[in-house]
Amino acid sequence: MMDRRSQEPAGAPEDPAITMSEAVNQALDLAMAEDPEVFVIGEDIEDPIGGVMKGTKGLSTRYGRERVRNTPISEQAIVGAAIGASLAGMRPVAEVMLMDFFAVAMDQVANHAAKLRYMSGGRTNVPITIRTSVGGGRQFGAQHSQSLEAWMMHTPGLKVVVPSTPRDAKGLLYSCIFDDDPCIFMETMSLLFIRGPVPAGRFELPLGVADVKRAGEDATVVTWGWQVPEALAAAEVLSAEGISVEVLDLRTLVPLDKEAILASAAKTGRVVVVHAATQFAGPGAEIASMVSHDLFGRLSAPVERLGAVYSPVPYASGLEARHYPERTRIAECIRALVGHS
Amino acid sequence: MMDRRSQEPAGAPEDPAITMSEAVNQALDLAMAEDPEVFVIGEDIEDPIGGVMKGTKGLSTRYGRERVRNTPISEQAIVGAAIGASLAGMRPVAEVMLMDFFAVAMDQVANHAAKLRYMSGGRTNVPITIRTSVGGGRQFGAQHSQSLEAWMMHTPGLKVVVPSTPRDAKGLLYSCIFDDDPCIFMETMSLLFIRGPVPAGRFELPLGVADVKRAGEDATVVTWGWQVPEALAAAEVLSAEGISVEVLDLRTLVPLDKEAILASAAKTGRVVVVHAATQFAGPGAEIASMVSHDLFGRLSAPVERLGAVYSPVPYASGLEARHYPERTRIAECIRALVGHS
Amino acid sequence: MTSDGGTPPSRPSTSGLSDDAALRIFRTMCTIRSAEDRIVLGLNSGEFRMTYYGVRGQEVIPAAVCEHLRRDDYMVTTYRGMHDCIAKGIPLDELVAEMCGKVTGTSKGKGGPMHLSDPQSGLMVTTGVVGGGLPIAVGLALSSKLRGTDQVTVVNFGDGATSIGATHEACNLAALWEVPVIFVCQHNQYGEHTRFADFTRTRSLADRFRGYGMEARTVDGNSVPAMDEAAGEAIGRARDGGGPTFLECMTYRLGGHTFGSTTEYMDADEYSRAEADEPVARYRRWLIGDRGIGEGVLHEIEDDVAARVEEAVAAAKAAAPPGADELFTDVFSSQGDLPG
Amino acid sequence: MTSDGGTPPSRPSTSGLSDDAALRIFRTMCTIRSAEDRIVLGLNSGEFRMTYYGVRGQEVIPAAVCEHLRRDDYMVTTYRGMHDCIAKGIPLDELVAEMCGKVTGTSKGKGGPMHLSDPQSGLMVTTGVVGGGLPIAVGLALSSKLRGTDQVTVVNFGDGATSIGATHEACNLAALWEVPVIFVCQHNQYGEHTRFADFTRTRSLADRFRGYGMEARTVDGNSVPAMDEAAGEAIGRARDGGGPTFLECMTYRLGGHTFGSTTEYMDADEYSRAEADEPVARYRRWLIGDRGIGEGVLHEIEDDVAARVEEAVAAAKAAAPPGADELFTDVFSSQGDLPG
Ligand SMILES: Cc1ncc(C[n+]2csc(CCOP(=O)(O)OP(=O)(O)O)c2C)c(N)n1
Ligand SMILES: Cc1ncc(C[n+]2csc(CCOP(=O)(O)OP(=O)(O)O)c2C)c(N)n1
Ligand SMILES: [Mg+2]
Ligand SMILES: [Mg+2]
Repeated sequence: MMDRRSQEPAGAPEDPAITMSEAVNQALDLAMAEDPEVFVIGEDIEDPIGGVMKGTKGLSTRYGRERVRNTPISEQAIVGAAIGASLAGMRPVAEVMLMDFFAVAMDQVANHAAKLRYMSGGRTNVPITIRTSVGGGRQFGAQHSQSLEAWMMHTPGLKVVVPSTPRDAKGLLYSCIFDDDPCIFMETMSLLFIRGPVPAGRFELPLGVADVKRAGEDATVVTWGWQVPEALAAAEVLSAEGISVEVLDLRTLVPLDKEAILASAAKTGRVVVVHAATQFAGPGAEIASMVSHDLFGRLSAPVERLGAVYSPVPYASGLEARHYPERTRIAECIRALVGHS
Repeated sequence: MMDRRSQEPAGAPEDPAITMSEAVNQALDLAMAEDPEVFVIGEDIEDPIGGVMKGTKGLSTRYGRERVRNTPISEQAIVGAAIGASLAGMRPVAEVMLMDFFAVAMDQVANHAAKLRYMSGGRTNVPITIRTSVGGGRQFGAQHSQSLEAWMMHTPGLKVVVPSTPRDAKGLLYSCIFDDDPCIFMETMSLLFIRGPVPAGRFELPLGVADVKRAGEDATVVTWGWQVPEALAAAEVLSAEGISVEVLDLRTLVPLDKEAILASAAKTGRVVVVHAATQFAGPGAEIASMVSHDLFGRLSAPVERLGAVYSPVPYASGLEARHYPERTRIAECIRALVGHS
Repeated sequence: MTSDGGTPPSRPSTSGLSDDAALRIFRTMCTIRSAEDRIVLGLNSGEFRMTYYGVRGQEVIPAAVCEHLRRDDYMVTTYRGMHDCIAKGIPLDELVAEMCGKVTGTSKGKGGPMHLSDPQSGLMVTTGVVGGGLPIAVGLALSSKLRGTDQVTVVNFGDGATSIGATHEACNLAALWEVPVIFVCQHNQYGEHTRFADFTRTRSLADRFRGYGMEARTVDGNSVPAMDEAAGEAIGRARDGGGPTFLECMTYRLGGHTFGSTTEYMDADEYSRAEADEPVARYRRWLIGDRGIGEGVLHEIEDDVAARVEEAVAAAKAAAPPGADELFTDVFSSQGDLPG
Repeated sequence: MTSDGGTPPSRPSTSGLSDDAALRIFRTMCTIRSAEDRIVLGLNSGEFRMTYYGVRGQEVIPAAVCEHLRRDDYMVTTYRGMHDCIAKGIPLDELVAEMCGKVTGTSKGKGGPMHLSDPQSGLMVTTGVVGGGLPIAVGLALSSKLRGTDQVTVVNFGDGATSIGATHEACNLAALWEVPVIFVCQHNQYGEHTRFADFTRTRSLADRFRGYGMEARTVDGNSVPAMDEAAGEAIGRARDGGGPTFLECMTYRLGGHTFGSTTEYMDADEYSRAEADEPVARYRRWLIGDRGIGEGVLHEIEDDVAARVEEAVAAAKAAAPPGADELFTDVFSSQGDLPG
């Protein structure tokens, strides 16, 4: 992974500030302009709507309704059609409106997209990208708020990408589209309309490389997506208390940057894994058990996990706020970790 | 959970020896005889076939084709129909032929069965049982061999049960049917036709109580289903080498018997979690991170995990044998654990 | 309403409806309209904050259907289902409170507007997953068949939901098992921002679904007499053991997909024609003109339901949100089973 | 074969088939039959061990279909698909080796008999999930449309697969997008152990699927001239940009669901009638009687394909299984991406 790491262009503060949704749109636009084999399918993605989260805004106008295709409400057909076209060598980008709806398409995702390369002994491959919005924190209720990256991680053959900034979204989505394996690209709704600097023009970030979003010495927060700004906010508060927190944004869960996780954990000796997905049997369990195992006897405190409560996502705003991790609970957890030993 | 533990009847070696498939059949038969609200639906479950794994053999003849209903090949409709009837107060038992096919029904399982109690604030509940066969080790290939308990565990609201003996299968299935929550009951194919003593007549085992299948002092294997006999075989080999291994059969993954896991882990100080599911982001990650956390500084060695390799399940028998954990690799792992510290 | 959104040429001027029934239907429709108007008012003013899927234009369907249902009959609906919930009889107080996330709501505020349910009223599930309710409805109907009761189940869904797998599986199974379920397709011409003709080449959904071996028909879902007749027939058949029916109820979504969302992709002429012929006013005219009901009677109903809606809103606003302890209840029947 | 399993009264005695084409079809059918016979022999003797889904009785369908396909046309099939794989042109050696789990197989032994594929021959996917192949086939066909090629895609599946959601979603999408795909339903009367009439009330699948707005017809799948004509028409239309077709090909499964499984639930009379009229012998009689082909020519073909099958078996038996290093290849394009 070392060579990849060196590929990453440095961020430039003078880059134009755009939203993650616009960054997604730029990556799609670039890829479509560059390669006629790239096309987009999904529900309500054509103009004038251009996707309910606006990710495809303008693209059907620019590239036509052949390459930007509205579909019926049938996620199995959407994912399956993307798979089929990819088997023929194209690079389809499918949109599944919300991650919760992966549940209706899991057979295509897990039994087909993920397995076809292996089942054919490498004769076929599935270079698709499935973009999806991830909810939470917006009172959308139990069926429109789930973060299901753990299902994806546990399915061998799928790459899993979760950007937390507009810049990362653009660079990673571009890489997903041109990656030869199926990529699940999760766009966190509560981050989609926040601005950040994004390089103009062609811009690529390698998959499998975590990013230190804030360097620190006393404890490491391993996180991704929605919880990155929460962790950064917690780190800011704690720095005033004299606690120095490193925030490691994984960005991709598969491939997983074990090296970066272990390096930070070894440095600080204290780790908390934070995510919006349900904590129980969640994505953090893999990371926590890996760190506990590989750094056995070398940690100053047990690895903590902070994920969503074991329950469907509640509607009432007060309950929902307590359902997911957020900055104050992250800060509390780190204070306790640092108090340890 | 203590009261539950005390409910469990002791096993009696003089009980008749029957297969797990027959034990399942007895539990269904008992439940149907006792309660007219219990009925069974699924593909090919009627006589003369009586289910491809024979779990429902004789039942349509005994109870009629109203209560033992063959369905079309439509797993969403099967699970959904079970949910609907359960909302009306019945106790349906649905059969999904193989666990891999949950992928076509995940929306009904995860977005509906698991969430309806919570989403209605407790006004409705979903007392269904979904029986399914779990493959592996039989050259069924990548789409007929998966153990997907991690998806189920990560979905709040589902109970997850995986018996390893005919006796446990009978007692636990009976409890699932009369439980007021949705239960996923996984029948391991490679164990279905092995005989073991099973109490005749009404027999019930509480959910959420792990079982020490072999007591030991030096290391603990935490496991379930298929890997229980593998772990026992490894323990047997190791006992000749002077290593005393405890084999803890979880039996149910939700509810999870944390107490039993932690007690055994605290006693031996060395733990390996073994399962047929993919290791990465698998069910063992939850248990390993929980044990590492709760017994931080009190373990003699890092918690090990032994699960399936990160790949779809290969067909060729030699590869498949290396894909899953088995007795020799379990024994090796424990030897290394005991060598540790 | 025909499939191109226009008013059908002929409208039955006589009807099997009694005056009482006709007025009950009017009351239901007015309650729905009044509730929607009040919610939209509150959303516009910032008094409320929620994702609201409007039902304006679709009031006739559940009002007519529920006239043929008993309290112990079952109903399943979707996110766009407030009209169905009201018609089936969920108490207004509990309904509004749930939409506001209050502990006095049907789900103690834990479900929200997309997950209204109340088994006491027979409203068993509101789902937010397109098509997800149909298999469940087949199971509800199966329970009646197995128990030998004459309860029927009605499941509501949109035209867009006909594209998804669950719908097809449920229809095939219902036809095969001849269970007492009525598939009420509220064909409002759009699935989110996509027009019917842009998501299927099927012209008549009734024709397509007849292919499963069940009764199916297209009906003007904005005409009370037509809906009343079709629903009565289908529900009667189901109750008598005659099996399922697919009803393609032609209507029109008078609004965006959700509150606040654009309608720019909708045909403006068609939209204004539909608005000019909107079903509450249309029915009101019919009651007065064709049925000779005095306007005073209607006024009284309108005032009464508006007052009740206002009471429900006031009660919801006064109610408390669910307490933090509710985070851990209702996941399982026993809290001791939580694994976390 | 009609839907009740009997032979239809009239059978076209003339045909648009050239002698060459007729003999190629015969060769394909004989290869399929010979391969099945050899595998069954080996399974009976213990020489082979695999789950084998027999294709006896269904040979005509792919033999006739593939006569109209080019190598660069795409095909998708199921676990019960050896006949399709052979007809589409997967080399016999690689096919048999894969079924035996050898490194010389199409998938280096990692896929097995349920996951045969060979993009060189255009056989793109064999799936073990009922209905799973149809959406993928729509995507393959879409690629041809987007690229402006005249390739077509054929997807094979059983009568039982018509009950599942993916099938419905794929058909609706294919019709809407007018992609060049042919849905070949191999209607062999059973889904595992359940008869057609026991899993749907639909009588004509062609009628039902026509409801999506595409061409659909029922054809005697055991008659070469009938299948040839129907496949030719559908494939020609797709190639010319005329969109998808649903072909309900009536046939009969001459065996249990898998090798070794019971047939006790099958109607014994119907079964023996079908066996008496089994399609390889039926076609052989037709070639001799109606087409005046000499028996010697047929013998030669039969002997030749039997020898080739024997060679493939011998090669597969002699080949090595995949090495342990194969455990970690082909999961991703680069092994460095493995997270484990
Ligand atoms: C499986 C699934 N896919 C997508 C969505 C997003 N979505 C919500 S409503 C809707 C449109 C549904 O249209 P229709 O069935 O006609 O119902 P209507 O909203 O018109 O009442 C879509 C696509 C969803 N909820 N579920
Ligand atoms: C989604 C799914 N459910 C169940 C099965 C188990 N299964 C394998 S083959 C089969 C019968 C399929 O019948 P049909 O489609 O008629 O094909 P045939 O076997 O007759 O060729 C079933 C139920 C499966 N493979 N996939
Ligand atoms: Mg609609
Ligand atoms: Mg069949």
